[in-house]
Amino acid sequence: MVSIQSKGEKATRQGFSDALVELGEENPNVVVLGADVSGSVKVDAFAKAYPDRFISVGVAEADMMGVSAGLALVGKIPFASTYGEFAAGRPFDQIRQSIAYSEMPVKICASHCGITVGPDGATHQSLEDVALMRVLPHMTVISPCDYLETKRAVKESLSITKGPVYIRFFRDNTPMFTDEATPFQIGKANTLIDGTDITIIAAGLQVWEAIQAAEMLQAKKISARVINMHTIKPLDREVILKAAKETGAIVTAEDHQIHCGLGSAVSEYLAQTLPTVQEFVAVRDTFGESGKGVELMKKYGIARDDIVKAAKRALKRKKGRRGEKAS
Amino acid sequence: MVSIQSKGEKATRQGFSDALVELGEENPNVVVLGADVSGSVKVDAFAKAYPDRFISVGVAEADMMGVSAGLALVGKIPFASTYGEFAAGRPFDQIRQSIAYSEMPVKICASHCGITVGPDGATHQSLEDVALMRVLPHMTVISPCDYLETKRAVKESLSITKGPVYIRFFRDNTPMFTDEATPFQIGKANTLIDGTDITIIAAGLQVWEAIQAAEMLQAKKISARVINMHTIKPLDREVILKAAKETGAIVTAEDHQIHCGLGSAVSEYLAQTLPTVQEFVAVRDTFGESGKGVELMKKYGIARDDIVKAAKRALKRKKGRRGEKAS
Amino acid sequence: MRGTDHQKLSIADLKEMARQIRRDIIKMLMISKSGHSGGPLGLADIFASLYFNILKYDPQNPTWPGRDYFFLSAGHLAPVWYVTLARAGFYPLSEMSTLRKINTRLQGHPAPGYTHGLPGVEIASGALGQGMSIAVGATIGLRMDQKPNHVYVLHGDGELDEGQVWEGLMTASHYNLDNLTAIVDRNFCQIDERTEKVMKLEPLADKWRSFGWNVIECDGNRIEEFLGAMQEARNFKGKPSVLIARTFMGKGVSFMEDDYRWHGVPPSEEQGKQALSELEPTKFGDFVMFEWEKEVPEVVK
Amino acid sequence: MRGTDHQKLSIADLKEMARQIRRDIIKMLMISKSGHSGGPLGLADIFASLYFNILKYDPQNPTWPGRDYFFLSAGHLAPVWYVTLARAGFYPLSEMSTLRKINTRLQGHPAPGYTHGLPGVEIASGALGQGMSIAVGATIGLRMDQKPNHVYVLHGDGELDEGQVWEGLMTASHYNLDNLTAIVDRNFCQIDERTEKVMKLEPLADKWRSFGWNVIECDGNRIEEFLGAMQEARNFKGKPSVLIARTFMGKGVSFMEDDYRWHGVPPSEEQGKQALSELEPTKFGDFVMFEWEKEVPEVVK
Ligand SMILES: Cc1ncc(C[n+]2csc(CCOP(=O)(O)OP(=O)(O)O)c2C)c(N)n1
Ligand SMILES: Cc1ncc(C[n+]2csc(CCOP(=O)(O)OP(=O)(O)O)c2C)c(N)n1
Ligand SMILES: [Mg+2]
Ligand SMILES: [Mg+2]
Repeated sequence: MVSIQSKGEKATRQGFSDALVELGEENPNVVVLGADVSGSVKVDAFAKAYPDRFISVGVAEADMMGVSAGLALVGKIPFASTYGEFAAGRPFDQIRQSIAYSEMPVKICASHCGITVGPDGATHQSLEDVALMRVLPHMTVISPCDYLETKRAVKESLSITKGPVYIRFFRDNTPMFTDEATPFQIGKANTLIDGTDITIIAAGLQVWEAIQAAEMLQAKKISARVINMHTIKPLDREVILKAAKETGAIVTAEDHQIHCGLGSAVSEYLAQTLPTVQEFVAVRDTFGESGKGVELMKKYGIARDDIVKAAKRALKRKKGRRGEKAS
Repeated sequence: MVSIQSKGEKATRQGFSDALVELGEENPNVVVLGADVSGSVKVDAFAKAYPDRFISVGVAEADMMGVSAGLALVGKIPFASTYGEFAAGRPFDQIRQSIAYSEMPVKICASHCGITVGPDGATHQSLEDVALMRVLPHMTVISPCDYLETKRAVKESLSITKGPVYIRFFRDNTPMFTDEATPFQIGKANTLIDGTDITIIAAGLQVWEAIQAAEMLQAKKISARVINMHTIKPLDREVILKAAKETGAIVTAEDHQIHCGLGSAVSEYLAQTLPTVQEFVAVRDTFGESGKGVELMKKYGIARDDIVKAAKRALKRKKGRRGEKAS
Repeated sequence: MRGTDHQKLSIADLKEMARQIRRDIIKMLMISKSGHSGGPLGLADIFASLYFNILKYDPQNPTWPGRDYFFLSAGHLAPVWYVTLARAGFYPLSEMSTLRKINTRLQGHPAPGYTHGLPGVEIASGALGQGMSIAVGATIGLRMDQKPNHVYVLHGDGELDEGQVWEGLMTASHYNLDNLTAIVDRNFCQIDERTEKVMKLEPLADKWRSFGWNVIECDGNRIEEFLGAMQEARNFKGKPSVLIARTFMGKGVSFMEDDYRWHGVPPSEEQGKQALSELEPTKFGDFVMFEWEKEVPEVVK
Repeated sequence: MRGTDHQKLSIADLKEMARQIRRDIIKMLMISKSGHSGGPLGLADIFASLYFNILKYDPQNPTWPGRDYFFLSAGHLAPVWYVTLARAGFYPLSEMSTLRKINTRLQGHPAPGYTHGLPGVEIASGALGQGMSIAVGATIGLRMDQKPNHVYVLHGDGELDEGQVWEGLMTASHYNLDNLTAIVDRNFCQIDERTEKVMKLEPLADKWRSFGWNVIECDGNRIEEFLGAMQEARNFKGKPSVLIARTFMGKGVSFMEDDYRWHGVPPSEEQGKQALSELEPTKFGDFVMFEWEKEVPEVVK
């Protein structure tokens, strides 16, 4: 197993910020909308560089989505930014009608997602946003794994010229382990580690946890494949089916509710193709609370140890299924 | 197979309406909120009978949810009513924080759900609401199958004194096939038809379609079990596991997007217990359009014929899996 | 080509056109047997004015970059818009009979262009309260490119209960969007009851003024007055303008007038006949003749 | 027992208490190293007035049916509320040092009672804009039962950008809820910049008036004036009242005053020391003494 190294730490939201500044330079139609959290979500750099293309709408996320739709309609490429909870849940119906149904190429940029946002507590811990965005037709949902991948996802999102994109990222500094050589293509998952006993499919910050878990499993002679499912919609079905066939057991890992997220997407698909033993590492249908990101990952069961435990459960269940073949 | 008969037709929303009037009589703390669609969702009967306990909030669904939370806080039992799209999606963040996280016993009553609402078209066809409500902790989600079951669900919802309930119903007149003798308990699914080859798990209007499909399958010597999964959250896991074990193949049927709905809930659960062949009858990740309910059910693939076809696909896949045992 | 120029009608013809639009609405709804009568009938004068005097557009090239942008925020008012678009040449008159039927471009609420969309419809509406924000976004975007296009958005009065409208109003004022004109269909009716009973809106003009708008009150059923108010709005600089246009729900049909119960129902066959008998035929001609209209009365034979 | 009666402080003591609240906020945030300084400091005078003069409550019985209801709509202002609740006896002073730590009842934003909830907190807040609707619902419910309890809701000014607030305002006026008093923390600051730059709110009093409210403008950092305005609000009948209370973000700490950049950050150790040196100790005593406070300066030894 090739070991994957972190080359320092940076926040995924910084990747968003840096991408925006580059895009601003490259494309005069790129505009950015802020709902009074510009420093936190780091669109302040764009606002400073291109003040005429930054639009403050105040604390009014519903309005922001409508304004974005109007901008897209007249040829602008709007990036609407705020915290995850207020990017997906607060303006859901506006996203649905004015953006998704109307196929407006709006980029919905959601920072501070997941329970790992920490001390702000439950009201600010967006654990339902993947569900909300995934259920919408015409929506692309991307959850990049580190600084660079976020940057690339944001830049790559320009290639989607019809219909919206939802990009989910996080507040804290986290390990940087992808580089320019790492493939990145929307809708195409990356297999980071090859493995034969079990597959861990992860998104966002959970990818790094999955890598660590795979190393811990390796120490116990368990060969775990690790897939970075950065695009949650459309799902890379091929890579999932292959993993299910070749390893026969799946663990999914995400900083999201256990229902309707990445794990759910994988189980929906496999039920329709190749029903496979799967364990879910996710927040177990409960609201979060204040605390440090790492403390909460442990308390709410989405840390690397939980992935390891889930893998063991899955392996045990896999052994229990005798002689199954693909249907 | 016992054949299940329809005893005439009535709208599920009428069941809601009739239950409210009875509840108003029985419990002086029951209050009803309307967001300017009172006639359509049939809370006008309650408003007429108990004008002092009917609160019009105008076309302001976010406000309605907050007002409901405040009423619940001072001891009232609020039923907040509007169309599904505006009951779940429009005020999502308000439901999340002021109601679900705050565990307020608000009854969220969503009429005109699903694609079968018909001529109003996509903006009014709530196909994402089960996803939105199911992903919220502390939420109970009920989708009754006919007039009487809706009435009973609404009345029974009073038994939930902590946390909200979401009740989903429909506009059109539909067959009445349950009676007072039919068991109804929140969280406890009803097996309407026993069967050994395959299980159809349905909710809402799809239950009647499932019954018809089972009869069509019966004619082809296929024994289909039919389960009315009126409570989508919490899910009756026992009955699902039993069906998976005994029939080895599942079809789920719902008037909802294919993602994150009832089918998704079933696949999530089975992936974690007994991975089982499953086919989804649901709207296939697209927005709806205007048309008659029955026309749309056909065009969007959620009619009885589609259930029959799905059952055949599932059976074929089941045969393809050799010698599998429960894990 | 600028549609407006070749379509501009005289005041007399605008009135005739408004009546034709009302006839079309009635016939359309008699065929669809589903849809909204009251609001659309009340808006016939405004839509005739908009499409045959005010707006710049090219029906042959609906996305002509020089066009004015018109957003119907209250999507349930679609019938009056659809009828007007047909009369303005955006699509064939005969297609009006497909309202709300499966596969139609005349969706129950306006659909975006890419699927069932109708030429002239810019974006979806139907879930109330979203149009102002969209109009604000379009106006800001056009201004960024120094484009002179004017943006119009039409709201129902009941629709103003939605908080998002007030968010949009604030933003429009914050950016001094004087290229934006809003119209409020002030018919004092919404679904459940009269507006002041469902949710008090008065003093409505004060509300808009306090949100930074230039407010013009006018009679939305008097074409000359409406056109004048529109002119005033377009001339006003430094602030967005709103026309609070007093209209009557169901205007033109005696038994519907000013009655909120006509918000969302189509006329029955009998009611439709009665309505048509009250709305004299015009020189523009109906888009469809019903069987019973062709019958020559017994006595004449 | 009615908490208010035994807790009512003299004006001089209210001022002393406000200063203590400010000291507590600083210390609390120095410990948590996360949370909001600016808004909470600006509100110390208002919270001292509310909990030691105005509100009826019983700290031993937080759900006492006779209590006034207080809703903090802008949940990020929690530190000033938490500190005041401790000072009013709702929970132990020492617990203030648990702000934002795992398993605490002092959640980053107010949590409902059933899990991490603090006595005195009625419902969750944090996602802005939701408190007015809740207050309206509670007021309507209380009125249905002919209960005299008064309902208070506090909003940030930036928070007023949210459309839901205006929906709630309309509803409050529609039902003439004169048992409801709103307070707007008018500090002209929000996260990104000063309010009028982020999203223009002026003429703010006109906005509320046009939405049917009785508007009272006052200085929220002058306790006598605030108490008088509150009295006026409670005496006013037929309409809900709002106090637009001018405050200064960071009030009491020279380097924070009126600076929006202090919206959401805690003071560093150095800044905290400086702040405490500007806020003289009070007779109520601090809830914690830091090590460095116990050190006797060299020279004195
Ligand atoms: C968000 C939302 N809530 C509710 C509805 C249902 N609805 C359609 S029209 C309408 C009344 C609107 O009143 P108004 O704008 O005055 O229109 P009018 O009745 O005058 O035609 C309502 C509540 C909707 N379409 N969207
Ligand atoms: C719905 C929502 N959107 C955004 C935020 C992030 N947020 C927290 S406080 C704040 C600024 C509020 O300004 P104001 O109410 O004036 O509070 P002050 O800065 O004066 O403390 C924002 C945007 C939030 N908490 N909720
Ligand atoms: Mg109206
Ligand atoms: Mg402020």
